[in-house]
Formats: sequence, C-alpha cells, structure tokens
Amino acid sequence: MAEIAFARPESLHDVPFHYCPGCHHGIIHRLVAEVIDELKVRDRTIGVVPVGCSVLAYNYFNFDTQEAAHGRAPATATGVKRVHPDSVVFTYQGDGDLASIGCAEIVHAAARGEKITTVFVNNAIYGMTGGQMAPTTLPEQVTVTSPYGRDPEKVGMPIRVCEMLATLDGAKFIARVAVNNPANMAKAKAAIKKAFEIQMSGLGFAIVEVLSTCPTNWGMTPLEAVAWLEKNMMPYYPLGIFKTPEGVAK
Amino acid sequence: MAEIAFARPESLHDVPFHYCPGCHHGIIHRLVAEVIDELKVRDRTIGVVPVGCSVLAYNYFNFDTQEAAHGRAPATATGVKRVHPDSVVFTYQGDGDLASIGCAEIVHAAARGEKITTVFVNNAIYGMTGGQMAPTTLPEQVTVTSPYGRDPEKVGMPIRVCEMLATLDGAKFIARVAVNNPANMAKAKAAIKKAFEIQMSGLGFAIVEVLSTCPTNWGMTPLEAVAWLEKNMMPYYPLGIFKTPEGVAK
Amino acid sequence: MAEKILMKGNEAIGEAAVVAGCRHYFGYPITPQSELIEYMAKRLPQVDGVFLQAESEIAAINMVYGAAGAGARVMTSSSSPGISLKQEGISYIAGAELPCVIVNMVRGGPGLGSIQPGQCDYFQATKGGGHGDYHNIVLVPNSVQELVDYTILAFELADKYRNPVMLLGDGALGQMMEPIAFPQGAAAAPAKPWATTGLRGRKEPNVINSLHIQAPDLEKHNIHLQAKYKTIRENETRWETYKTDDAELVLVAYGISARVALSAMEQARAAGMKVGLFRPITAWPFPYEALAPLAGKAKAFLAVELSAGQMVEDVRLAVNGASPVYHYGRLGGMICSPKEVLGEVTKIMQGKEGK
Amino acid sequence: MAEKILMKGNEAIGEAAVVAGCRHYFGYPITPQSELIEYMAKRLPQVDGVFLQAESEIAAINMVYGAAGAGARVMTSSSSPGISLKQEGISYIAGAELPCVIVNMVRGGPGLGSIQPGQCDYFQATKGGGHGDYHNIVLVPNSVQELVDYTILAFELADKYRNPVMLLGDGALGQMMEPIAFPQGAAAAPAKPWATTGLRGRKEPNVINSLHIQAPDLEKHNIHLQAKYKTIRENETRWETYKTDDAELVLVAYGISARVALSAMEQARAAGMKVGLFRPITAWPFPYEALAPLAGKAKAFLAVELSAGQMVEDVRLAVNGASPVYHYGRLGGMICSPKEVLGEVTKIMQGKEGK
Amino acid sequence: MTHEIVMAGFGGQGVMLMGQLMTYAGMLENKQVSWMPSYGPEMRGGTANCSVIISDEPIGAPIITEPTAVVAMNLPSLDKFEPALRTGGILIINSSLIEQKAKRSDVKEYRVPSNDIASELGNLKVANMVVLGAIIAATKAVSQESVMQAFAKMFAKKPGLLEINEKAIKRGAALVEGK
Amino acid sequence: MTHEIVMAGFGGQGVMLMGQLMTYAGMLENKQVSWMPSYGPEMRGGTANCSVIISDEPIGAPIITEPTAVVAMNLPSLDKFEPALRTGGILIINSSLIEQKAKRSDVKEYRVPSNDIASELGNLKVANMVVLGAIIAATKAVSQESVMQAFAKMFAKKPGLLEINEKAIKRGAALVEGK
Amino acid sequence: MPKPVFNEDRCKGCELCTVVCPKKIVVIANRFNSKGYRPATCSDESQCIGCMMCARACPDVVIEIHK
Amino acid sequence: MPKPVFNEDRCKGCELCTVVCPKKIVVIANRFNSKGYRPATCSDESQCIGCMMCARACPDVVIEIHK
Ligand SMILES: Cc1ncc(C[n+]2csc(CCOP(=O)(O)OP(=O)(O)O)c2C)c(N)n1
Ligand SMILES: Cc1ncc(C[n+]2csc(CCOP(=O)(O)OP(=O)(O)O)c2C)c(N)n1
Ligand code: SF4
Ligand code: SF4
Ligand code: SF4
Ligand code: SF4
Repeated sequence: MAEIAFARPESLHDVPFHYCPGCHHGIIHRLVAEVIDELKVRDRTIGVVPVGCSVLAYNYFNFDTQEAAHGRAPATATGVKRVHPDSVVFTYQGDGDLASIGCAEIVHAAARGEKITTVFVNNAIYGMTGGQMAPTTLPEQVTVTSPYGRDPEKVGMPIRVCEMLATLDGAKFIARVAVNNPANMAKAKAAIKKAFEIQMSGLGFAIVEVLSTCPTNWGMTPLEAVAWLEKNMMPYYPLGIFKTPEGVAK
Repeated sequence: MAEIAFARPESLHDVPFHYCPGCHHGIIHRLVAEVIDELKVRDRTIGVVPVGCSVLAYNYFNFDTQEAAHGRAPATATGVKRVHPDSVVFTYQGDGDLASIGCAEIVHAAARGEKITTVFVNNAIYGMTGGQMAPTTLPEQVTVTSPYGRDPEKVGMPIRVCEMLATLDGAKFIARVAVNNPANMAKAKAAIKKAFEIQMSGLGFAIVEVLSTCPTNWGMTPLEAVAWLEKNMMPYYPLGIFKTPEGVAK
Repeated sequence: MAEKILMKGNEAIGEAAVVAGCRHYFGYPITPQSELIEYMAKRLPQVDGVFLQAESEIAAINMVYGAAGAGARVMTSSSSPGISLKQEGISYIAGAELPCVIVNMVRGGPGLGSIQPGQCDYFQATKGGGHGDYHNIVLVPNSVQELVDYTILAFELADKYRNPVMLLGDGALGQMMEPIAFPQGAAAAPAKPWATTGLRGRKEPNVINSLHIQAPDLEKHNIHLQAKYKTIRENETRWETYKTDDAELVLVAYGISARVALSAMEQARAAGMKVGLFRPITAWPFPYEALAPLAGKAKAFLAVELSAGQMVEDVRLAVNGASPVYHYGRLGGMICSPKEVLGEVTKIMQGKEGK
Repeated sequence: MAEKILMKGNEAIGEAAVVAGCRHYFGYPITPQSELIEYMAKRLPQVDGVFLQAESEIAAINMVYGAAGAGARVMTSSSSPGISLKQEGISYIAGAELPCVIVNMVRGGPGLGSIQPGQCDYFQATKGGGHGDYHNIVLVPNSVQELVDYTILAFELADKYRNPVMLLGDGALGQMMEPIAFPQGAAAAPAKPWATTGLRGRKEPNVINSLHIQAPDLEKHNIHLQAKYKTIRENETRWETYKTDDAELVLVAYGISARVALSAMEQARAAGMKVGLFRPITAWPFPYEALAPLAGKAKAFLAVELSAGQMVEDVRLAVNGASPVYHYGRLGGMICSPKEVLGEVTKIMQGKEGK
Repeated sequence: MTHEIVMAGFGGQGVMLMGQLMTYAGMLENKQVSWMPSYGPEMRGGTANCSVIISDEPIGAPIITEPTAVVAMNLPSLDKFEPALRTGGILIINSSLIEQKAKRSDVKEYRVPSNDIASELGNLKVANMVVLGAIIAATKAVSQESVMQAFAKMFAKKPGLLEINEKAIKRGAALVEGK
Repeated sequence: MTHEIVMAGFGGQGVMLMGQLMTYAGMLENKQVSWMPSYGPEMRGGTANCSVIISDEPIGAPIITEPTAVVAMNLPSLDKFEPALRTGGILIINSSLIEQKAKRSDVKEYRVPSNDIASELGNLKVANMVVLGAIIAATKAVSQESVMQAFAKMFAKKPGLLEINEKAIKRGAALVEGK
Repeated sequence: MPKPVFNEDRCKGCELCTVVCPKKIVVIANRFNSKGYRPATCSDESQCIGCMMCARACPDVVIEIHK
Repeated sequence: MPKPVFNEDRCKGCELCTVVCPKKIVVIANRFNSKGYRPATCSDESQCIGCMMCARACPDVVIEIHK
C-alpha cells in the first residue's frame, strides 16, 4: 500500500463533522488533534467542549472529553485539571461562549494562571443559535440581533479578547491566528502547539484565538467568507503573539 | 449663627454609617455625595449599590437608589440608564462584587460604553462576609480563605482592574485613586467628578478605583491599615489616570 | 381586533409585548426562543424602544431588575437552561416586588438536554426555582392567539401586583404558526410612585431593595408578600373546562399538552367514553378550588404533561384523595400524540389503569 | 468513634467531608456558611487536598462538574442566593449523572433577604430549582452530629447513584456548636470507569455530557434517570418517628424545626396531649409511604417549618386527604419557639385549628 | 374536512415556506390552520419538516401522526413519512431527487420532477413551488388563488417574484391535474 | 436540670467565647450541651448574643425563649433580655458599663464590675472571664474545674493565657459566692 | 475664627483625623461616648486655621468646620 | 508519485481546497455525492507535487495524500 503523507490524525475519530460546508471549525479541530498527536499526549488529554456549533466536538475528538455548560468551560476545565494535574486539559470555545456569557470564567482562569489551554474560535457571530450578535461582531455588521448593523454607540465596540487577557499575569501565552490560508494555518498550528507546551511545562494559562468563518450565518459562500474575514476581521483583530514566556511580541 | 465651611453634603442623609471605625467606605461615600451636590444632579441621580459592606448605602445616599444582586450592579445600572437616559446613574462596588462574581458584568458594561459611572472600592478583601480572599488580595496576604497566604502559584496574581478595562474601547475614563491622605483625597474627588462628567457628556463608561482599607479584616488599627495600604497596595496598584478622553495618561 | 395574520408563536409574543406597551427588552439567545429576541431586535427600534442583547441571562435578568425598578414595562425571555441562570435574579425581583414579564419556552432537560419542546420546568416555574418564599404568576397559554392575549395580560398583572409574571410556553408553541389578531392595546401601566426615576422634585428618595437585614422586618415583608399572593390566588386564578359536566374521567393538561388532550378527548367521546378536560391557564396560582369539586363527580383524573410528573402533584393536591389521579407523560423533548393519550384513557376507562 | 469534640455545624461538615475522603472543594463565600469554606481553606491543604475559592457560585458548581466528571469526591457549599445561581449547573450535573455534594445553609429570602436561618428553599431543593426532570437526593440533618453523619452519607449516596446530593441545612445548624464524634471513615469511593481521567491505556474515550440532541435519545436517558430515581426512592428514603404510635396529632418537621417540634411535643405530652413527631431525614425522596399509614391513625397533622408552606405540600400528598393537614411557619429568618408550636398544637387539639 | 399534511426535505429545499404559504392560504379562506416546524437533530445540513393542518373544525393537537398527505423532497423524508400516511392518502415525491417509488399501494402517488421543471423555468429556487402546486391540486385543501394571494402578502416587498412562482405553481398543479 | 443561658453584649466583648467555654465544660461533664450564636443585624459593631443550653436530657430546640439565666454585658442587652428571664432566674449585669439596675424583683441580680476587675488584674481583655466566673458560680451549671479544662483545651496552643484567665474566673466566682 | 465642631456621638475613635491636622490639635479624648468609643476632640480651638483636613479625613462625617 | 485521495462522500463542496492548490488541479466535479454536494476531485493526478495544501485546507478531512 502507498505510504500516506497526510491523513486524519489519531486524535480525530473517523466520523463526518456536522459543520456547514467550509466552516473553519473543522480545520481547527484537525489542528488541535494533530498537535495532541505530535505531543503524544492523547492518552492523558481531557478536552472540555462548549455550547456552540462545536457542541458535538466530543463525537470527533478521540480522547476523553467533557461537555461544559455554555460559557463555563474554563471553570469545568479547572475542576478537571485540579483533579488530574498531570493531564493535559484544554477548552475549545466560541466567541459567544467565551467572550459573552463566559467572560468571568475565562478572565479568572487566565488570572489564576490555570494550567490549561484554551482554543478560542472567533467567528464574530453566534453560529449555533442562528447568527446573533457576539461581543466580537464588527461595527455595522448585520446579524439577526443587530438587524440594522452593530451600532457601537449603543452596544460598544467589539471586545479584543487577547488584548484584554494580556493584562493578566497568569496568562503566559496569548496569540491570535487565522486559518485563512496555508501559511496562516501553519502559524496557527504552531501557536496551538506552543499553547499546549506552556501548559505542560506548568507555566500557566495559554490561549490561542483563531479567527474563523461562519459562511452560513454570514450569508456567504465559504470562499466569500474567507475573503470577508481577511478584509474585515483581520484589520480589527490583528494576528500575532501578544504574550509569550520568551517575551517575543508579535 | 456661624457660617459653615465644611458640612455633610446634601446627598448624604444625616444618619450614622454602620462601617467599622476608620473604614474608608465612609470617606468614599462622602466624596461621591459631594460630587453629586457640586454637579447639581441629585435630583436625577440613581445610585446602584452592591452586596458588600456598603450594602446599606441606600440608607445613606439621599437620592434614588437600587440595591443590586451581588456583582450585578453594572447590569442593573444598565437597565436603569436605558430607561432614563437623562439620569445620572452610578454603581458603587467592592472588589469581590466587581472583580470576582461581577467580572462579566463590569467588563461588558465597559465594553458597551454604557453611560454610567462606577466607583470601585478596592480593599483587597471581602469585608462583609468576614475577610475572605478577593481577586485583588495581594500575594502572601493572609485572609480566612488564604490562611497560608495568597499563593500566586495556585490562585494567580491579583487582577488589576483598571489596566484590564483600559483595553476596552467603551471605557472612556479610568483612574485609580486613594484616600489615604488629604492630597490623594482631593485627587480622588476630582477623578470621581470627572467620571460623572464623562457620563453626563454621553461619552461612555467611566470608572474610578479607590484603594481602601478594611481595618477589621486586615486585623489592624485604622492608622496601621492606612500605612499597610501605602506600603503594600500602592506599589501593586499604581495610582493614576489610565484613560481619559483628553488623552492625558497618569 | 385587527385583521388576522399568520405568525410564529415567539414573534407573536414579541408583537404582543409591543402592543402592551413594553419598550424595553433584555435577553440572550437560546433555542427555541431565539425568534423572540430577534423579533425584538428588529421591532423595538421601530417604536423608539430599547433592545439590548445582554452578555448572559444573568445580566439580562438584572437589567430587567434595574429597568423594572426604574418604572419601565420590561421583558426578558429564554429557554430552560437560561431560565435556571435567572433564578437568583427572579427571587430578587419577587423580593423587591418589581413588575416584569419573563418568558420560558421550555425545552427538554435536564442539563443541556435537547432543543425539542418540553414541559419539564413546571416545578421550577410554580414552586420556586429561586430561593425563598415567593411566587411568580405563571401563565400557560396553549395557542399562538393565547400567547398574544396572555403576554398582554402578563404585563397588566405584573404591574397590578408588582410581581414577576412568567409566560411558560414550550418550543412547539414558540415555533408554530397560527392565525392571530392583536387587540388595540393593553391597560395602561399604572402610576409607579415607588420607581427610582431620580427624585425629580420628589422629597423622599425611592429605594428598590430586597434586603431586610433584621429578621423581624423580613418576616413582616414576607407576611406582606404572602397576603399579596393570597389576593392573587383569589382574583387571578384562571382555567377552562371542556365537557367536564358528565365526565367520568377528567384529563388535566396545560399548554401544548392540553391541545393533544383535547384531541384525545374528542376521540374518546366519539368512541363513547365520557371524558372531559380541565385546563389550567394559570399554573400559579393553580386552580385547586376549581378542580376540587370535579373530584366528587369524576371517577378518575389523568394528568397529561410533557414531564415525568410535575403538574400532577398539583392535581393530587386539588383532588386530595377523592379519586385516583393518573399521569401520562413524555420526556426529553418528545410530544405525545392524541392516540397515545387515547390509549391511556381507554386503559383507565376499562379499569386497566397504568401507573 | 473518637472522643467527643465541640464544633460548629459548618466546620463539622467540612471535617466530615475530609473524613469521607473529599479532597476537592470549590466554593464562594456567603453568610451563613462561610465557616465551611474557611474550614476547607485551612484543612484541605493539610491533607494534600485542593481548596479553590471560585470567582462565583456559577464557576464553583462548574468546577464541581469538571472535578466530579474527572472522578473526584467533590463538594461545594453556599447559602440561598448562591444556590439559586448554581441551578443551571446542578441540572447539568444531574443530567450528566455526576456524583457530588452540595451544601445549602439556608437563610431568609427571597432576594437578598437576611442572613438569619430559614427553611424556605425546600421546594428549590426537592422539586427542582433547575430545569428539567431531575432530582437531587436531599438530606435534612437536625443536629451537628447529623451534619457529620449525613455529610458522610451524602458522599456515599452520590457515588452509589451517580447523583448530586444536597445537604439542606440552615444558618442555625451551621453556626451552632454541639459535641460530636467522627467515625473512622466512609465507604471507599467505588471505581469510576466512566470518569474522564485521560485515556491512560483505556480504549474508548469517556465523555461527560448531558446533551442528547435527538429527542428520542433524550427521552431514553430520562427514562433511565426516572428508573434510577425509583430505585433511590425505594432504597434511600429515611425518616424518624417519635411517639407516633398513639398520637392523635402528628407534627411533621425536619432540620432545626424538628428540634423545636420535638420540644413542643414533649411539652404537649407533659400537658396530656397525644402528640407525636414525624421527621423526614430525606426531603427527597420524601417518606410518603412511611407517613401515609399514620394518616389512618392520627386525627390531624401539623407541618412545622420555617417557610410559608413548602414541605406541607409533601405532607398533604402523603396524607392524601385522609386527615386534615395544618401548617405552622415562621418567615424571613425567624425561628419558631416550642411555645408557639405548643400553642398551635393546643388549638388543633381543642378543635380551634388555624389555617 | 381536515387536511393534515407533512412536508419534508433537507434544509434549503424550502419545505418550511411551502407549508407556510399553504397555511396562509387556508387562513385567507377562513379555515382553521396551524403550521408547526420540526428541525432535525442536526442544526447544520440536517433534515427539516413541517406539519400543516387545514380544517373546518378548531384544531386540537397541532402535531400530525397520521398525515392525510405527505410531501417528500428527498429520500430520507420519503422513508420516514411514507409509512405513517393514512390509507388513501396523498404522497408527493420529488422525483428529480428520488428514484424510489412508493412502497405502499393504498396511497395515491404523484411523482413531481420539481428540480427539472424549475430548471426548465430558469430558476432552480422555485422547485418547492412546483411541488406546492402539486400538493394543492392533489389535496384541494386550498385554492391556487388563495396561495397566490398568500404569496403576494408574504412577499409584498418583492412583487417581482410573483410571476415566476405563479408559473411554477401552475406547472406543478397541471402535472397533477393532467394525471 | 436544664440551664438555658443567654449571654449578650456588643461585638468584641467576648460573649461568644464565654458561651463556648461554658458549653465545652458541660460537654466535659458529659452533659447534653448546645451553643448557638445570634449576630445582630449590623455586621459591624453590632450586638451579639449566644444561647447556651446545658442539660441532663437530650436537647430539643437549641434556641431559648425563656432563659434560666441572662448575662448582660451592655445596656441594650439588658433591656432586651431581662424581660424574657424566667421567674427565679439569674441576671448577671456587667456593672462596669451598666448603671441601670434590674427592673424585675422576681429574679436574682448579680452586679459584676467586670471591666474594673479586669483592669485591676492588668488585662482589660479578661473582663468576659470575670463574668464567666460569676455565671458559673451563680448557676452551678458546670464546675470551675471543667471550665478551666475547657479553656486549656481550646487554648492548647497558648498555655500562657491560662493563669490570668483563671484568676479572672476566680474573681468573678468569688464575687457571686461572697454575696 | 474657624472652629471644628465634633458630632461626638458619631465618632468611632478611629484617629484618622488626628494625624492630618497640621496643628496637631485634633486629639482623642480620654472619655467614652454613648457608643463606647473614645471620641476625637480639639485640644485648642484657638489654633485652628480652618484647613478642614480633619473634616475631610473623617469617614463618619463627625466634624463640621464653622467659620 | 504523490496522489490526493478524496473521501468523496465526506466532501461538502466548499471549494476551500480548490484555491490553495498551486497546480490548480483540485476542482469541483460536475456530479453529486450521496449527500447532495458536488465534491472536489483532482483533475490531473500526474501534476500533483504532494504539497498537501488541499488536504490542510479541507475542513472535513476529506483528502489524504498518498505517496
Ligand atoms: C445558558 C445558555 N444560554 C444560551 C444557550 C444557547 N446557545 C447555544 S450556543 C450559543 C452561542 C454560540 O455562539 P459561539 O459561542 O460564538 O459559537 P459558534 O456557534 O459560533 O461556534 C448560545 C447562545 C445555551 N445553550 N445555554
Ligand atoms: C450570590 C451571592 N454570593 C455571595 C454573597 C455573599 N457576599 C456578600 S458581600 C460579599 C463580598 C463582599 O466583598 P467586597 O465586594 O469586596 O465588598 P466589601 O465588603 O469588602 O466592601 C459576598 C461574597 C451574596 N450575598 N450573594
Ligand atoms: S453555523 Fe457557522 S460556525 Fe456553525 S457550523 Fe455552520 S458555518 Fe460553522
Ligand atoms: S469590614 Fe472592612 S470594609 Fe467592611 S465596614 Fe469594616 S472595615 Fe469597612
Ligand atoms: S476621623 Fe472621625 S470618627 Fe475618626 S476619630 Fe476623627 S472624628 Fe472620630
Ligand atoms: S475542502 Fe474538503 S469539503 Fe471542501 S471542497 Fe475540498 S475536499 Fe470538499
């Protein structure tokens, strides 16, 4: 048989994703799984998945998982990690989950320097519930709960989560990445890997924000969605490493 | 009769405070009341008071008030302000209330640029409930829930609220002050006044963090407490203006 | 009444709120009620109202507290898990005696459960999901038109009694469409001299509060609340009966289940069985006194609900041992069909009753 | 059993948890249970346990979810408003079938209420403060020794049934001191092959979850839960009776009220009245079947509780119309005295019954 | 007379709209009507169906267990709902996507190549309207006129859509009537 | 015999500790005991009291409505609890702070200048121990020895405190016995 | 002539006023007020310069400054 | 010889793979898969350089690269 140069990572079950065509969730799942494979920690990894489009991620990840309540994944992960300090614990969260209802939990997990990793999927909208405004929805962006466009005068400007968490000592690694093209995918994977390594070396909390598309609720084709992300999200949410123990910025 | 150069402001009812001897809550109450008198807005002010030692502040302030649930004062104030946009609405919150349980609410009020003012009393401990650790408790500080001293390795370093909120666009004025001596009291009052003026000019959210003592739960005399605040809190929580529409920093 | 229009239940609630003079809405998305929050997002700005998506259900209910305390007609809505998060806030609102309307379009539980319709939050709504001795007024409509009518009533009752009113629906009612008509408006909100509007010339400051730090004061406050609840019980208990006069078996059901039960009843009647239906319209206050006399006449009762047995306890309390009370329920987001209910009815009528 | 020591109720719970093998505690301060969180802060590090003050009650209950799912014996505690905030999390824990112990030292409500003791969260604890068809096992101790014993039992039952167990106390029990003795230990925790520990060689990943996205699946899960609840009802219902054999009037009371009722009963007996006491030890499952037969013998029942009438509904459900059921309660943090209860007893015995 | 119609397909095929138009038409004819959606368990790319009741009597349960008519826009829908259909009931099959024939012989089967017809009409999006035409012709639950009136009301802001949709409906109806 | 003793004063006067020591002593004597605190409504600087029950019988209600003895460390406490005292009950008044005399003539009043005695002893903090000495002497609910044993156990880590506290207790007891 | 006026029964004896007085004339009295605190008082009113420091420092609004 | 292998029934036809291929040989086929999507396919396997871009871009792990 032919040698296989690229295949599904072991940490991903061989089942189809329920995500919409072109949704970046699938790519991000795969990157996480690849990192876990490469770090050889599948055997001691416990994933905590959110309420959001990735609510069924426990069907996809091939390691132990917990399904947390909406927004509370960092608290749940804290409970897990404190019971098994030698395990590798991560949360996978959307922007509604992490930045809206779960704002206190992520801030405090970061402040505590909780030794967990967070993969934060920012698609500027609530996917699962049908396209409502998120704290990360861009100004003027139309969603079903900002039908006249997000009005910063009434609801403020979007929250930049990385920048906010960077003010907390316990957060040791903070990066914002995207998976809009192969080069950025490589950087994204490197950042996710780093975020797991930080945890494994016991340094503290690490988070990687991944800019992501929601073609369905943005009302675009997958390719249009990528272009929209590049044109609209990237300027407001600059990619880069905001904090790292090596002190490398950007 | 003699002319009175200094007397109780009209915005403070003539009743004794229930605070412990030397507790700074009383000073901060008076400063808020003086500012409201000076701005001549007592008639349209609505205060939102927290659960914490200042839970009875509605007995002291001589204007309309609402007693909010623990941590939720910013949400409650939002409800009030959105009903009466022409009123002057402020929250008065302790560090447990604002930085711990109410973390999401203050972050989001700030992010929304909610046109309210927050007076944030940081005494590095939970006063009302008998001296438990707060998110602002200093490293090594002994409290009844950190009986061996706060261990940053386990619970992280204290949150610097002003610095964190300064990353949010909606927060237009952010200052940290103290009332440990007459000069700082004057600055504190000026900052509080500014924070109300920002609200009245419709610019957005404004917060003044006041470093404060809790002699009772710190286990000190009031004078010792002031000295402890100067020696321990001020270095970790630098005073200054972190953000102002005029762009004046510090 | 205007021309009939076809509308989804969730949206109908939204429009009914606007008709009732509600101009402030604070909420957070959740299936199966998101159509309501989305409707408000679109509609309220058109009538100079305030729509705000809160950062969470907890923030939403505390915004409602603030707005209600400030004198507004205000609403929030959610579904089961989100309503659980509001329980502290609801207890505060009840304690501070603030009028507001809270909509729960129930889904299957517990936990994250499913997004299909359920009636498994009955206890939470009626007995106290929050802490302390308090009551929501709980309205349980069973059609889109009733969603409209009882949303409007909800605002009126809230203001009349300074009490939270919960509209307890389910995912099916929220998402189905039926022809409806909107009335011209609701009773105007009464004066609210207690509201914190800013003094604006008033002498004494108003305080919105649920703290009574001296136990005797809190007891006094509770006695006042209980007296109010008694008045509500006496004046606002609502229900409907169908063919109970000669019924040997009385079905008891509310909301979507009442429609299933009604169909089952008709089928049973067609098959010659003397079956009636008792439908609570207020789940709190539950119509104990209206149901009790039927116990003298009917040989048995069958509670039909989409739960493992919640309302049935109220039926038992009403019947108080006078006749057997049976229960038929579906769980976890499943809806029972008239046929299933007919099957239960037949069993009972033939003396082969189930549980 | 070791030497007797004098301990506050709240602290006794903490030590009992340690005896039971609990090594993880997540909580948030609130009066009147703060002595418990403070005890854990001091004690757990001494036994290499983990104490963590969460940022909120919500975070605490979700940490408990995580830790319980990871296989730990874990506890949280709070008082009324904080327990309301935990309702979503409790429903998740019940849905995901995780074992844990939740302590509620009840205070006067609703809202912020007062910090004095109450029993006004009975409905919340027993009928479902959260959403969906689920049950906590609810233990209602009435002395500091029982706080110890039932804390230990709570951990055992939680593990046995993979179910949240609530220890429902009140501010008085939590803060009073009585002599107690600690047993040597609790039943060891059973193996937890379902826990998410990391695979560690296991083939199939474990998933902790309460989502069943297909309604038929969720119904199946609910049927499983209901079957479990039935087993618990059959095996774990606990109660105590005092002089009910010849009682004409049976007092029904739990927790601190049961002690008041006991004193009142003794005084009534001393005055020649045939009064007994029925004391539920599990509030859920409520001992309906144990109480029901008394209805045949006693002429009346009097529920005594620090609420406007919550447990009394369970008493009515048990008695099912066989005898009149009266209620005596104090509200908002007030505790009733034996004398007051005796007054009620006398009225009833003389046929001048109250409400 | 009570029509209990289940329309099913995958998300995006427009079954919800079909049902709503029919319901609306029933309302315009002063009948008792109800429409109830049921979204599949998968939020994304799953199947969807709705239940439409059009009756002369007040409607009890808005859910349908034994439909008088079933519209199957894709194969899983046919498999799921065909067995429940009442004896003598109407079964509309979108034959553009479904090769399989009705298994039951006690129902009236209509095969509507809706995608093909729609593509003939030059707009793939109106496939559902072709089927709508067929179901109203087959059931006579509401008139074509009422449906067009309903369409005009629901799309009052897009009058341009009227023509092509009317054509599609007519084609569907003709197909049934021609049978 | 059942002793139901209420001890009241303002926060910081040490009434809670007095009660706990007495309860502990009762336990050491194998009696049934309970101690229950009641903090005043004001968390800060408010009044506080505790209820101590020492009995030969199992204790029902741990709350006391008709005390057999009352210790009033300040005036508000006296005002509040004197009326509830049982006929023949014991009333200990901290006469250093309270000028007012007992209003009731059906109770046994002991006036204990506890602050003065404590200050004589050179440590203002032991005022409560003086009163404790008085109450145990007056009620005989527990023995002085048991109280000292209790003290030794509760302050096992601070044995240095024993002497001064014992002195204070003795002075209080002497005052009552000398009467 | 400026003069500090103490609402003595409101004083909790915290001493915060005593350290801010530039003239060091605000002192703690050697008596108890009705609440059991030793209240602050002015040892020499004639020296008062009306700077209001003591009044501003007092958390309990005990002190008025009369002119 | 590297070769992209498509698990065609998993493909959702999102086209993300088509734009990243440096050789432009990943294209959408003119047929439907069992899920009703038009799947991606390789128009000319011989040109494949095994860069794995398409595989990495695919959100549904449709593509394996065999060597
Ligand atoms: C307590 C609670 N509130 C609300 C919901 C409904 N809900 C489910 S997912 C979600 C938001 C999803 O958005 P996001 O976190 O951005 O993730 P995405 O779906 O975009 O991946 C909401 C509001 C819920 N399940 N629970
Ligand atoms: C939901 C809820 N949780 C907990 C409490 C108990 N509680 C009251 S005040 C407080 C903290 C007070 O500390 P802080 O906010 O710092 O104010 P301070 O008392 O120090 O002024 C807590 C935990 C409560 N009342 N409600
Ligand atoms: S709704 Fe958006 S986020 Fe969710 S699966 Fe579809 S494209 Fe992805
Ligand atoms: S406990 Fe602390 S914060 Fe509270 S009143 Fe006393 S000194 Fe002030
Ligand atoms: S600052 Fe005020 S309370 Fe403190 S001692 Fe001076 S006058 Fe008294
Ligand atoms: S990226 Fe994957 S799902 Fe998308 S078209 Fe290519 S192979 Fe298909």
